[in-house]
Amino acid sequence: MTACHAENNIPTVGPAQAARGRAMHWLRVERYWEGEFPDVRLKFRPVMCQQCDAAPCEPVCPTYASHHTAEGLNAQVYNRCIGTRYCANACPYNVRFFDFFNPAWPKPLDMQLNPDVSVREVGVMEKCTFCVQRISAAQIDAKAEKRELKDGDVKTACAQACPAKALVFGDLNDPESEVARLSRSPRGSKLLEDLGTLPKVTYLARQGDA
Amino acid sequence: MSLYALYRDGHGAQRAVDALRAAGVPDSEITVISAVPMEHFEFGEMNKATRIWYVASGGGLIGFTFGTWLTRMTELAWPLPTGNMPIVAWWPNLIVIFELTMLGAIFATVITLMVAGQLLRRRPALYDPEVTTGEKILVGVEAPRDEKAVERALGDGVKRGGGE
Amino acid sequence: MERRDFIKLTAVTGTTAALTACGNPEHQLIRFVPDDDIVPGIAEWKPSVCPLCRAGCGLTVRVLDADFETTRKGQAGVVAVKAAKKLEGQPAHPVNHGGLCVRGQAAIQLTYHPDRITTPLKRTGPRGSGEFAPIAWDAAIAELVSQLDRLTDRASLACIARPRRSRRLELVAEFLSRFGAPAPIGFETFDDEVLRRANSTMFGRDQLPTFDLARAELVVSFGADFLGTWNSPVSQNAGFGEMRGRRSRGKLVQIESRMSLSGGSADEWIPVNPGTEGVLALGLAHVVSSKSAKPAAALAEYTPAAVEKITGVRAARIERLGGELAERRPAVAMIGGPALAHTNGLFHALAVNTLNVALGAVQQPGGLFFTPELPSLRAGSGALTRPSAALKNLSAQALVLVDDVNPVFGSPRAWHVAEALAKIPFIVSFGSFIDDTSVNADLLLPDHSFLESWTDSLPESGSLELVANAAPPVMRPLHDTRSTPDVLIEVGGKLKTPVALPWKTYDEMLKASFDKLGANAWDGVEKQGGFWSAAPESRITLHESPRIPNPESQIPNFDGDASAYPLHFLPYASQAFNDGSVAHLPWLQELPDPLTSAMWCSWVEINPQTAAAKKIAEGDIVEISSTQGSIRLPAFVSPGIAPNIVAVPVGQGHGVFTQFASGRGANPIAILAPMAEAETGALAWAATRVKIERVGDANRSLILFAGEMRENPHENETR
Amino acid sequence: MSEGLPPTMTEDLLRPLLRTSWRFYLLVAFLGSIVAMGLGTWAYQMYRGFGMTGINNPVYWAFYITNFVFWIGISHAGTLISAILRLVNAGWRRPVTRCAEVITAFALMIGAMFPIIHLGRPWLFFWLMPYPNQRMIWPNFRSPLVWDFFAISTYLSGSLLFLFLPMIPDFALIRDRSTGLRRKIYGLLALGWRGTTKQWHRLESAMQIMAIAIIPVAVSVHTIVSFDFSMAPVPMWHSTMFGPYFVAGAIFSGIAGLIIAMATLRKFLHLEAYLHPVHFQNLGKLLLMMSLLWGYFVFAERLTTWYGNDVAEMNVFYVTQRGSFAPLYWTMVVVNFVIPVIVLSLKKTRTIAGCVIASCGVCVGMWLERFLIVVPSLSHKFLPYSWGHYRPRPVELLITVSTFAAMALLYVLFAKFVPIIAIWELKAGEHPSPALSPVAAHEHALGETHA
Repeated sequence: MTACHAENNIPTVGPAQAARGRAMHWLRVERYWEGEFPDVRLKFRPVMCQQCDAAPCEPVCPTYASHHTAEGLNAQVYNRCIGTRYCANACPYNVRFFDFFNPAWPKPLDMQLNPDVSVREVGVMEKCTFCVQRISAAQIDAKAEKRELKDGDVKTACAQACPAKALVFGDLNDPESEVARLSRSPRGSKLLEDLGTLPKVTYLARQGDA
Repeated sequence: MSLYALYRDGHGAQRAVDALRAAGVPDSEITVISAVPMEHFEFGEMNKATRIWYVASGGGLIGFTFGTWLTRMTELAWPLPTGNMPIVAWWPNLIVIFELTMLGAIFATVITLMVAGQLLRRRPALYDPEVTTGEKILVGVEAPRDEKAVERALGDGVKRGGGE
Repeated sequence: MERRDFIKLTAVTGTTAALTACGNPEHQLIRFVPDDDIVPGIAEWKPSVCPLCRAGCGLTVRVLDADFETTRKGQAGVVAVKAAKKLEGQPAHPVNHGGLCVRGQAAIQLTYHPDRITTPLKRTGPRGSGEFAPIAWDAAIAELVSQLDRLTDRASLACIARPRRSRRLELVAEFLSRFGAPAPIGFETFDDEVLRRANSTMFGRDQLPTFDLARAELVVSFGADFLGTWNSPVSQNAGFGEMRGRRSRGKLVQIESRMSLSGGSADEWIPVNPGTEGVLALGLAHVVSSKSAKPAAALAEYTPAAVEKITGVRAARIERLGGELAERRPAVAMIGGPALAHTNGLFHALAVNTLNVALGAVQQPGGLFFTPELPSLRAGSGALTRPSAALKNLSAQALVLVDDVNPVFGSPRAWHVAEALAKIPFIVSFGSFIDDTSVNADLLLPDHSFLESWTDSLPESGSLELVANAAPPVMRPLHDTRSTPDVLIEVGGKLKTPVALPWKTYDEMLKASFDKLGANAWDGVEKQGGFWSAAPESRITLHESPRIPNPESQIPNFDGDASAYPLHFLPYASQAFNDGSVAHLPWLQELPDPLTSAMWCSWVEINPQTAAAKKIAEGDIVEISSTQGSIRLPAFVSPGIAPNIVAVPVGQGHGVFTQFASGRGANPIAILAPMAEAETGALAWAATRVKIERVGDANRSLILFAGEMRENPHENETR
Repeated sequence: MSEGLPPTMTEDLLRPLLRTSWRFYLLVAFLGSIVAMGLGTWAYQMYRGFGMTGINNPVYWAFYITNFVFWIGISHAGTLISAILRLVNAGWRRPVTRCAEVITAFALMIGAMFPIIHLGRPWLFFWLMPYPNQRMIWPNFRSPLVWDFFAISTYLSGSLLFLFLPMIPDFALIRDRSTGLRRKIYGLLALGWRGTTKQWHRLESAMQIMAIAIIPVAVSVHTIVSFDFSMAPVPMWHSTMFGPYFVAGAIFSGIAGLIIAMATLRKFLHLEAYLHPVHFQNLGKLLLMMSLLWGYFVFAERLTTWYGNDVAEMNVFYVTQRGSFAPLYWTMVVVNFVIPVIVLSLKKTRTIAGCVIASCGVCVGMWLERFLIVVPSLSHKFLPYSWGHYRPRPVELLITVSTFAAMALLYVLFAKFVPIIAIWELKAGEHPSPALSPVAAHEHALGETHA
């Protein structure tokens, strides 16, 4: 999660705003308690933008700020956004976040900002981009080396940092890629699948649970 | 210049109108002005025929066409896919088209009212404030061909008014 | 305005800078961004080493050009610098294999922290007032030199430092010894000294163990939060990930009385009476050996029935788990955290080692190993002075050097460290921040951040390969700071009776010692931030295992009698702040705790039953009192904790620690009783009893990110 | 009419225009200051950032959208009702229509403000419009917010014209009776109206067409407002009955608003002679009907949810029915259903006072209804981890209050410059000599006989 903040210039909102429910975490690890002491168990579930194919957030945006790219990502065009916040309501996963104030980084913390990612101004919506800046960087390298982008060239900040390697990122259109393979796994399931949003993120159940 | 007389009620006005007709003045030249609509008298029914309904429908048609063009053109001009919907999405477009159709009809109606009702017209027209202040009914003829006849028809209290 | 906006749009798929540069017609920009026009910044990747904990993960740092607004010699200006932008795990590193934990990710904020000390400071106000005035380096060093020269008894110089196995600490130790002062006091709240002792007793290795989780079938962890904060979390996570990803999925059994992050990921979670982990371990060993060819007579007394009486774990369950251990191989047991922090901690450690021996897990695939030691780099942590004793009679010292540690925060109030410091004539701090300890300093000589200076460490565990970390600076120092080792060398040279260290600079020292490792070792340092190679086979010699005491004799002592203080008190290393040394990093403050989802605060975890009895609801303010004092915290009612325990995360409750951490939450360590582990004298931080009282209504001081604790909160509602 | 019109009618109705008391200035100053305060608050909110509101993640819509729906709902009082009454040619409509249509015009203007107030970047609101621009950027016609834009602008322009046309003859009347500047201004407004038979006929037919056109538009407007919610996959929003449900609710609150407005006018402009108890009784009956209809919709909605027992929807159901929103919910039920049904169905209580009391209740209740549609669903979406809470902050309260003041202010000013009752329509209502009046022109004596 911190990796995500570092990569995507996500501001910290501070205790007062956090208490108002305005903390921004493009990636959150949901935890749910199951059962009571002593037979209690925890369920963890990372939730970020699911990059739905039939994304409810997209059509409701009056200015096309939220739309689908040729690569199948949910692009969020910050400067087209006028802040109706409709997309956030339409999103069943609650993974869209609103800039309630202009973000501030007390100097010299701002020196850490990633120049590949624009800083969002007050009044716009933001969300997980699948580290699109990394994708395009990799594509450019690939082009420079006159080769196709291959599986594993791109890693999102979260996938790269995760010590347990619990997150895998790749191109679903390439049937050979690891993600494609895993998403076909019988253990795989989608979040809120029955809403028909066609999410692109697949969750693998614990071995044995499935 | 025009000739007219003021009457206290519809009956007087009706008689004057009949007299004018008798004097050979065609309905189209007779002007009746009242502070309220006079459906209850025969003269109130003069030149009722109107094409305003057709104009309104025409306006609606224009609105419909414009709406269809606007939605389709813009969607094709900036074809961004959203939520797995087609670029030209008819279901939602119909809503916009409907609204524009209605708007067209409404504007057309108002415009015809302005034109056909001879509102906003520049030339000074036959009129007398007593119509409203004194609640009188004005019956008159603009630029009468046979003044004598008209004067006779309107009876006593004939006035000479503005107009051409 | 529009133009700027439209360009900013493209940042969603590329860089602002690049686009302004390659000036496309705007209508292209706004409508569709041609991929070719997206040119991300050109990044350099430089190696470094994560400084935050003992694990010593390798880093690669993304470096880009940036502007730095600064005032040099009184005039403000903007300097173009190479700036570190992001820390990533070093993929080739044998400890973290490219992974990096949240704290490691946030470490970059140490460098850019707005409240860093930017220049040497001299105390102007009274002690602890936090009033300091800038002072030039030369003057500062002269001051320190004169203070050292003035020392009549050279042994009255003390240095408190982190017990890190590093050349840096070695240099400090060398300076002290040549000066004639005692070895540095190695202070760390959660050091696992007890476990090292146990390991040297049974395996001849004064080290924390390394586990081959990737190949383990069954793992039993006694209180060790090995996925969160204990030992070498990143490497353990990597191993655990593999263990779980396998077709034949390995099983994790977590034995602890408050569910930790590891407990949350466990397949089976077994609460146990605090301080009886060792008994349970031996109980399991008993079951295992009883199933073997020749049952160990020594374990005869540890029958499941007997063990149940003490541990509170049902005999049947012990039987079953023992059975599983006997069958599912490879199986391994680990112990850490609270299990070791009892007055009889060493017994527990030895017990678990005994279990490992019984399981045949020692130095077997899927078992317990030790990272190969490098004698040539071995900074004797043995040479360190134990904190418990040393800090208690600190007041005897005449001059104290504090090297980036915070004992005032990290030690029980009962140790009276603060009072001791107050008595000390002269205190020098090398840390980069003004914290509870350094606020008392007379002289602050800020060190570079780890990205600005040479850095090294020697991972004591987490790798099956031989590994030594060292890396050159990643970027030029932002502020008027100096590398502490170099400062010491300089000071040594300037003394009346010079303390001549064998090296002119810190990096020279590093080079010297790495060259001993082999010709290519030094390129490794410059290229990948360290040297590692397949281990020269380092056998573990099984020593005579100690006599097994009888179960009843192994009841730990607790401070505070059970009638007045009915609850056990468990301070635990928090996911975000570990021991609290990184509580000043805003990213970590706003990181939702994995179990409670709390941010920017601390809290006390209470079992629903206990809470109900005391009429405590979530968020209510609760006073926790021990014999040593009391703290007030909002309550978090959690099903993951035993009714006879309350737990508080360590990390918050700093008096002085930058704008982000000062006066936030409460510090559980403060109210700990000065209990010590009998054999090692290590602080027994889980041996305090407390009582709780509801003292106030919820007041928004508990800031949660999560809205609900359960996935279907209304499942039991009647329609 | 039951009682014939007093001879002094024209004078009575023109008095407010021609004579101005100090009370008027005081009132305007008072209301004006509240409105100014509201605008100031909005400016402050824009300057400091949207975070000044209580909006948070996940409750991204709250007070402002509630007000939006509420005012658009109120706007259904006028045009729609008067259009229907014109079409059925109900005689008792004559004194009512104009004060009704005015409500529509102003309520729409106020309502339309809110989507802009609630924007994160209000200065870019024009991006909602399809305006030709050199980059060929257009709004997304798939977005209900764009539908809103078209629906509201159509309805607003329609209503304004619908309000203006029948005012022309009255302007002419004032023109003829006044002098100096006033004469000039009203002269312009009268558009050279004379009152020839031709003009009267054209005006009549134009009003007919307008009435026919405006009804579907009005219905579409609130349906589209409901689409803002029902298009989103949010528990309790994603429902096919939202369209009719909202339209019914809108008319419901609209009538309530109208009754309150009329009662106030009657009191302060001394129009007792023109707004008779019978008018209130008739509107009261309409209100009663809508109240029952509303109750029916709410029951249908709740029952379907309860019976379907969908987890996500039930979470919202519980929190509104039993949870933190329960007090608001049950208040709503009482003031929207229990009270109106009792007060309005008993002839004894269906007095002017009774109608006004019921109406005030309904206005409060319908505001709550919208709030309870918006907030509980958003704060309890599918993933419980992401649930949230909402508390309004001062800016929201101040802006909300100021819009009510704005409504009052606009209304006062309008009544100051335009006869609030259509004089000529009233006159045309009384028949000079029934003997002569052709059967066809016989008005439905709604009210007269029943009263």
